[in-house]
Amino acid sequence: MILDVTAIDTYYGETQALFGVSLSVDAGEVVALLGPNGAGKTTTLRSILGLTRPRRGAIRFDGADVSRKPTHDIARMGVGWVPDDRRICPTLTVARNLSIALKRTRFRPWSMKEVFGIFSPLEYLVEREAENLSGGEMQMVAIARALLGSPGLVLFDEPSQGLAPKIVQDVLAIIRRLKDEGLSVIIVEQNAETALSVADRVYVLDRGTVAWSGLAAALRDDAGKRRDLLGA
Amino acid sequence: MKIKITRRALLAGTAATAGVTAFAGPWKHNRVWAQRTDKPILIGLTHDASGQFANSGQDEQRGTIMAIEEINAKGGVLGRKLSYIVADTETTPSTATRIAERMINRNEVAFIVGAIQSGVANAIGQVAQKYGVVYFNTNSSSPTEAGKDCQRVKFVWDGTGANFANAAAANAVKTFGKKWLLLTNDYVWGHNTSKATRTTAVQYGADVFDEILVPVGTRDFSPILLKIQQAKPDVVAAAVGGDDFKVMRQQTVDMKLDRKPAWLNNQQDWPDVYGLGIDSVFGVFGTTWYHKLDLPGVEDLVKKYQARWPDTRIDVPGNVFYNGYMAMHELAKAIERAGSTNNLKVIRALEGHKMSARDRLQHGDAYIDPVSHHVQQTIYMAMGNDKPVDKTDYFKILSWVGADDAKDKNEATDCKLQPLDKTPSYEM
Amino acid sequence: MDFLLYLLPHLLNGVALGLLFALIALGFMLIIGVMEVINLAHGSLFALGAYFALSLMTPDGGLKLGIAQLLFDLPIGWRYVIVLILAPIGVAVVGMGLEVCLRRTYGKDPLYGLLLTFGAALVLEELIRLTWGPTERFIPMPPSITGAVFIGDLIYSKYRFFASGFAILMIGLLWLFLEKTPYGALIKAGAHDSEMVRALGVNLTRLRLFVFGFGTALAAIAGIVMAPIWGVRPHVGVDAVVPAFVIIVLGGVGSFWGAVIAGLLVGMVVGLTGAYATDWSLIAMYILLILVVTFRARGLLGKKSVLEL
Amino acid sequence: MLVAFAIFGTLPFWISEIGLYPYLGAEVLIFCIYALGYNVLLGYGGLPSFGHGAYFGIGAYAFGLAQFNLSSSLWLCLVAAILAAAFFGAIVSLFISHRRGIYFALMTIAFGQMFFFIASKWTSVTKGEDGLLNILRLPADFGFAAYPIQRNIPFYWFVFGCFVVTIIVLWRVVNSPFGKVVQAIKQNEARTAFLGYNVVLYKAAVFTLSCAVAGFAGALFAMAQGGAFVQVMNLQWSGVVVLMVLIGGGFVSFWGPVLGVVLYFVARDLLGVYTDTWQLWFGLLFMLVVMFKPEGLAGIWQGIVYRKQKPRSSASLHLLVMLRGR
Amino acid sequence: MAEPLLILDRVEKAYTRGLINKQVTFRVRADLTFGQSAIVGMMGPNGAGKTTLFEMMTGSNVPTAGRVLCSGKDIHQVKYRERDRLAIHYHQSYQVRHFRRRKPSFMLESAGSDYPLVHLFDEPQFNTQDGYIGFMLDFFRKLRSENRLVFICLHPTAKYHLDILKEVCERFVFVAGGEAKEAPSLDALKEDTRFRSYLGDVMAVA
Amino acid sequence: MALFEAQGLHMRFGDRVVLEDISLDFPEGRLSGIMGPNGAGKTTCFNVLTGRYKPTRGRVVFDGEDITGLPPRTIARKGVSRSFQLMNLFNDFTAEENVLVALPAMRQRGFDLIGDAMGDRDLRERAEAVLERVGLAGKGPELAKNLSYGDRRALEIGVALAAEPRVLFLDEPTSGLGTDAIARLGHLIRKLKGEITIVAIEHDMEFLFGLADSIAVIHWGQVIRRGTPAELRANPWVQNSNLGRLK
Repeated sequence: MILDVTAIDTYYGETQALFGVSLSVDAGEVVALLGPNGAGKTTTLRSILGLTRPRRGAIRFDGADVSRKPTHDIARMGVGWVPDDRRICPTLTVARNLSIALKRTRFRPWSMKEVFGIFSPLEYLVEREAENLSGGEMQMVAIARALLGSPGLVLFDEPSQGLAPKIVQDVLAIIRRLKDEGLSVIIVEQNAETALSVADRVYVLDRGTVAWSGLAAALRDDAGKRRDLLGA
Repeated sequence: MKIKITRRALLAGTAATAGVTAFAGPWKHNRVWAQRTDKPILIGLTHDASGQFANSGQDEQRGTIMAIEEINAKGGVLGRKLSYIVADTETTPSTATRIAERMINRNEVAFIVGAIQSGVANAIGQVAQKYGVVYFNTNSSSPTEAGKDCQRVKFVWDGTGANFANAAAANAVKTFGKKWLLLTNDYVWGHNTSKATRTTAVQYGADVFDEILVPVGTRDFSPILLKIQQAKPDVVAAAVGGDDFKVMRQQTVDMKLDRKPAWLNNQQDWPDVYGLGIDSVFGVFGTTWYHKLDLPGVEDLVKKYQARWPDTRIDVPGNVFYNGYMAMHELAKAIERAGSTNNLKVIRALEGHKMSARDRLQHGDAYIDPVSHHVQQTIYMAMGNDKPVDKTDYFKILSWVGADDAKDKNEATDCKLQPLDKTPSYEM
Repeated sequence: MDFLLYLLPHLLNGVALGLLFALIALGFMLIIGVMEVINLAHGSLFALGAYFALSLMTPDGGLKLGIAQLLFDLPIGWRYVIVLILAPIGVAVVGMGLEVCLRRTYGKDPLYGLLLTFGAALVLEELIRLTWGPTERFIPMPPSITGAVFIGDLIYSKYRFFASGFAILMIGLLWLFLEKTPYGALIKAGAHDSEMVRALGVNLTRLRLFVFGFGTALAAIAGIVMAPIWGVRPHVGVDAVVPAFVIIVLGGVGSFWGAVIAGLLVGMVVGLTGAYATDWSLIAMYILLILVVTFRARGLLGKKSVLEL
Repeated sequence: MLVAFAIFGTLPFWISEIGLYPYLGAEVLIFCIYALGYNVLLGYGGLPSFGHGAYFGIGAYAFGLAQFNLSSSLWLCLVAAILAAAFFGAIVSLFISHRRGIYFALMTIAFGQMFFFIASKWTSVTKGEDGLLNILRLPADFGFAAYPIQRNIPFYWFVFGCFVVTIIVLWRVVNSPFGKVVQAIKQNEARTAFLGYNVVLYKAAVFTLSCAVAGFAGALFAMAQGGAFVQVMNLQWSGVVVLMVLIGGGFVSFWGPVLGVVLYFVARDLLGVYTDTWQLWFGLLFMLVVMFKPEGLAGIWQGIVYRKQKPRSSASLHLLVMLRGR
Repeated sequence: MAEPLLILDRVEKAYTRGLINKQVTFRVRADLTFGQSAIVGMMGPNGAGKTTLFEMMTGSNVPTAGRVLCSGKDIHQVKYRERDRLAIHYHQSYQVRHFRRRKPSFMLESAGSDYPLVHLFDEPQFNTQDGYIGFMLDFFRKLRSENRLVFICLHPTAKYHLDILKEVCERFVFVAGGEAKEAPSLDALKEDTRFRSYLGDVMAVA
Repeated sequence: MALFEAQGLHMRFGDRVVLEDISLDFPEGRLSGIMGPNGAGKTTCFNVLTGRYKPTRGRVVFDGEDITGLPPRTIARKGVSRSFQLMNLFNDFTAEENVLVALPAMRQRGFDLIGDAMGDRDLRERAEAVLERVGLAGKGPELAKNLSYGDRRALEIGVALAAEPRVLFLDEPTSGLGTDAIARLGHLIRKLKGEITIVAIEHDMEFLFGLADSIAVIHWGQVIRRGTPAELRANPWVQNSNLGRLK
């Protein structure tokens, strides 16, 4: 297992957001986190990154206990993050936004060129200030930025949000490619269909707890169960 | 023999013993000593060691200490040695009050010497008056010191702003012109000094067309200097003190305004100017003493100073040192004249006392005015030296004015000394 | 017309002062931006810069090391250039030390940062007093930048032209640094969103340390350049930190050009009160502060920030 | 509490024995009054004022001026000093009461500096640098008898009386409904407003109150010193009271400021013997306190006491909390 | 008032780079008229200019050429603060862009409307798991029934997105290749090869 | 007529429209719910209703009286009380003091500088009664910050209740609570329902649909749907979602 999350309780201030969430991701595995608005999906990702440190429970990444490590160390160990609100620095150009993300880890490195190969529009946008990008373009920058950090595990928070269907397919293709190269992915989605088309396993969260977990195929194949857990 | 009981040594003992048993306090011993004639006479030195006037405070302290050491070397006073304690007044009157209270009540000093800033001098003077302790204000030159804030126990040794104004103004109207501008530091000394200057200057026909008030602590004088440059006065009579004056001078020289108009700077304290280079002295100003006065004994004093204080940044004694030094010597002499350390006797020995020019190392005789307790003395007019004989020769002495000509006439009306019989008496 | 001619040097004066104020304020702002700390010790570090420069410029400054003698033997112009580099570095080290102390206050009420830096300001001032003495000092300047120039009938200080030019240069360099270098990108990104920057693997602790050092180095540079204008004394710091705050509030936190414009504005106000209401000139800054905070707490160009409590 | 009264109540009998002097005791008590009043603002109200020296100074000047121009009754002059400080405090509070945290702090600095500059400038009234001199320690006239308090020991007793009165008044105030509301505002201003309290008015009131106490202390200080000097109004002196209150532990204890003041003065007088740098050490101590123990000396003491009492039931804990007032 | 609700009168926006040798780096054109209330689905690849079009409709982004008339009023001549009384743009907060304002507000005319006539929903989130989709669709219909013009900009990345579009939208606009073109129905759009390539694999599901 | 009413509320922060034409009414004695996704403007709406923000346009009417733009304290004194989403207790006070400060009788004595705040037996009894009402009997002497999370939530409501309101606004009362605690809270609110008028913002639909008499859905700063829980559930999309599966 590249990532092991064991029974974490996470709080915002004194408000508890996660109640004993456990999940695991294997190398070369894509795991989807699904659930309604406010179920704790984003909080789970923030806990893994150490941005909102769980008060109880343990998180192991790549063989090491990271639950007490500072965020930048976790990132440097190879956890990449594509936040749901993109969080591109608006006053910097695309190129500068990407350049601050460039780093090496023990995992496969990505070059600017490679990334531009995937998101061809970016190449023409490099000199543009990020605040002048469209939503979809920003999302591309956010994903590119995560890749440039040479991650071994990428946390995608709503990657399809705001992207054209074709680009969503591209993103899914990247996820598959990461998987083929032995890297791992956690994908958080409101759009269950998109997530299920690429995930190996699924955790459904509800009100801060894991309501269901199992193989993605099981959900794909069982419409009734899908409806039960995820709505139409 | 040099007895040097500093505050440090004295209190170190105090603190150490206090922890062990019920310590009787140093003053209890003093009482015992009081009956014995070999008990040292304790002088409290209240010189500023920090704050705006620390530099000058330390300089006058050197003067006082050197005098004490000289007196002790000659066998002391009335056969008793002098010893002293020092405390930092922080150039803050409220601290000075506390220190005066402590020196008098706890250390039981016989006399207190030292002050630069008028607030500190007043604060100490008040406490001293309360207990009747003779206090020498060595270097505070606010005209109020010997005017409305005079005290029976307090003696003022420096020339005041009014003295310097009297000495300079008449001459300046004749030499430089009638269009005058006053530059006044916005506090008591500045106000009073400017007032005196204005009175004298107008008396001699000057037209004072403007007065600029400069807040204490002003850093940037350029707006003022630009204004002066635009107004083109003949004379700028500046009553700006301490650090403010230093900044102003620096900036005036930098803007090349130091030659024209003519600057009449009330007083120039040696520690404020020394080390800045001869070029930085500008304008005409007053002083009570200069180390290159062509008088017997002056050179001697310079040598003694250099031997005693080889490490200080100020290589030669100046007026501030001089005031401290002279005052201490006069205190010793007064005790001798009184034949006792009894304060009232010492005061009487001081009041009206005449000091010869020779003793004072000045050109004219001086006396302690019995009305205001102010030492009326020779005032020198000086300016920057264009032909210095060595690197300490900053001033060119232009002329001097005798004690009676420089005297501030207002002192007699402003000063109301407390009656002697209302002043507590003591003897140490 | 005459009036305008009289006004001109005062305006020039205001501009020179304003540019230097802006320089002080920009360092102050960098620190607020990245650390959300109001650094009340900024002024003391400003003073420290001047004192370091004093020690390096002249043996009077109290530096007794043999190596320093090498420096004192250099021609004064070169010495000045070296001092402009070395002294800010020295102050930056002190600033970084302060940042290490400040770490314990991050995430708490910003008041703690304020109190701590207030204490630090007192301590630094006291240290300066002990090391260099309480009195006014002067830093010798290369003769080429001292003296006066004549503009027609009017005299103006050459040094002020130098100071303005230098301030413009520094502001320009700072802008280039922030806009064109990777460190600048990190600082801007860190100020905008520290969380994301951490998630990219940037050691925020180190970034903060660097920014604090950098901000205080700017204060030190301003202190050195300001020294011949304001003089050097231990408590000169208060006079630097108040305009910095006024400027930040006026210009808005995080607005580079806002700070520059506000700096010029404040410089102008101070220059003109200095000329036309001299006895009130020192209070002017405080009145300005009261007015600004009373009527425009959000600043002219500012965004919401830690300042709005 | 009893300890404090015991120590201060017997001070003149032993202070000389430990190498100090009664005058110092009086200054300590005066600053205790000042600091206790200040702590109602900072510790209870959570409002940091860095310009409180101004009101201390105003009190001192007002006492002197009242003595010279109004009346020779000690009580009237004291009342005048308190009213003057409260009046200016109230005016300032109009400007700053709707501010919090950093803006509040900076506004107090600005106003404090303004008062300081005005006091140094307005020499016809304040006598500027020379100081307002010859302020008398007027006899304390109780109607049936008048006691002279010119000498230091009687004066100490008088100040001690003032100290006791101040303690009683402030103790009542912090435990009164008003005190509770002020503490509530410190903890949660928005919530207090939503409970129907006029937060701005309460903040203004507590600011004014603490200014009045500062003015009272200032008046006593003027008596002690025999004069009013402008320096007590400057930023550094205003900062010193913040230092004393915080080091003493004003945030957690009513008595904290007293500890801070005693530490400050005694350290100043005793350590000042060994080192000129004692202000530096005090500043460093302050920084350490802010960093590691914002609760100050009182906090450390409470920490020790509470650790011992852990097994006790919550009810008796509550009793203890009530006894300590917090 | 019989004025059409919204007219994009040969509106064009072009961004250029270079001072002397100007190169167009981005261009979007539209010439469309919406006479009465409707729910319009809007689609198009990323960066094609949908958001720019929305910005021009709400008046924040000034077109290089052409006019936007909202109920007969040129929206760029309306006071800044009142423009959202004509057209309102609902977006994710990170999409806000700021544009320079050339004229002071008092020189402009007032909107003359109280509630926005044109509602532009930029990528609203539709999560099947909570029930908000239903409320949102109801809301669109309510707006339409109150004579408003509703735009929904949506990337159909899943089948249910297409279901939503089919269910509520009457008209469709596809922005691609620098141009906004209208189609009467989804099926008609599907004739367009560019639309098919935009949809990618979702086509298969649809 | 409804006890509390909002008519055409508009709110802008700078150029941003935060609330758009919000009209709501809360009938006396009922529990009205407000729901909506994150960032939809629910809390802003609450803040306008309770006086923290002044609306750019529109009116807030309480018991026939226009209270628009009045400061929170004035509105609170008229009998409008609220709890907060992020816990807003007086942490260094005991539970009892928390409630005590909220009592209107205490408010009237607010400028009493000499009385003993804790000395009034009548007030303390009243405070104890409030604590008992929210299930915190006996926990009065406990410092608020030492209470368990659930107890703190209850105390939060207790403080709001102590003000003896006619309308009680609850901002996400269940946030951060586990299932058991939510059940207990539901029990408490059900007890209060009918006694006073309650308006609750809630994220937890199950909780809200089980309690509310009517619900308004807020999104994009507007009321996009209103109705009884049953009406809201009628929509097929809703039926297919989690909501549809609730009992």
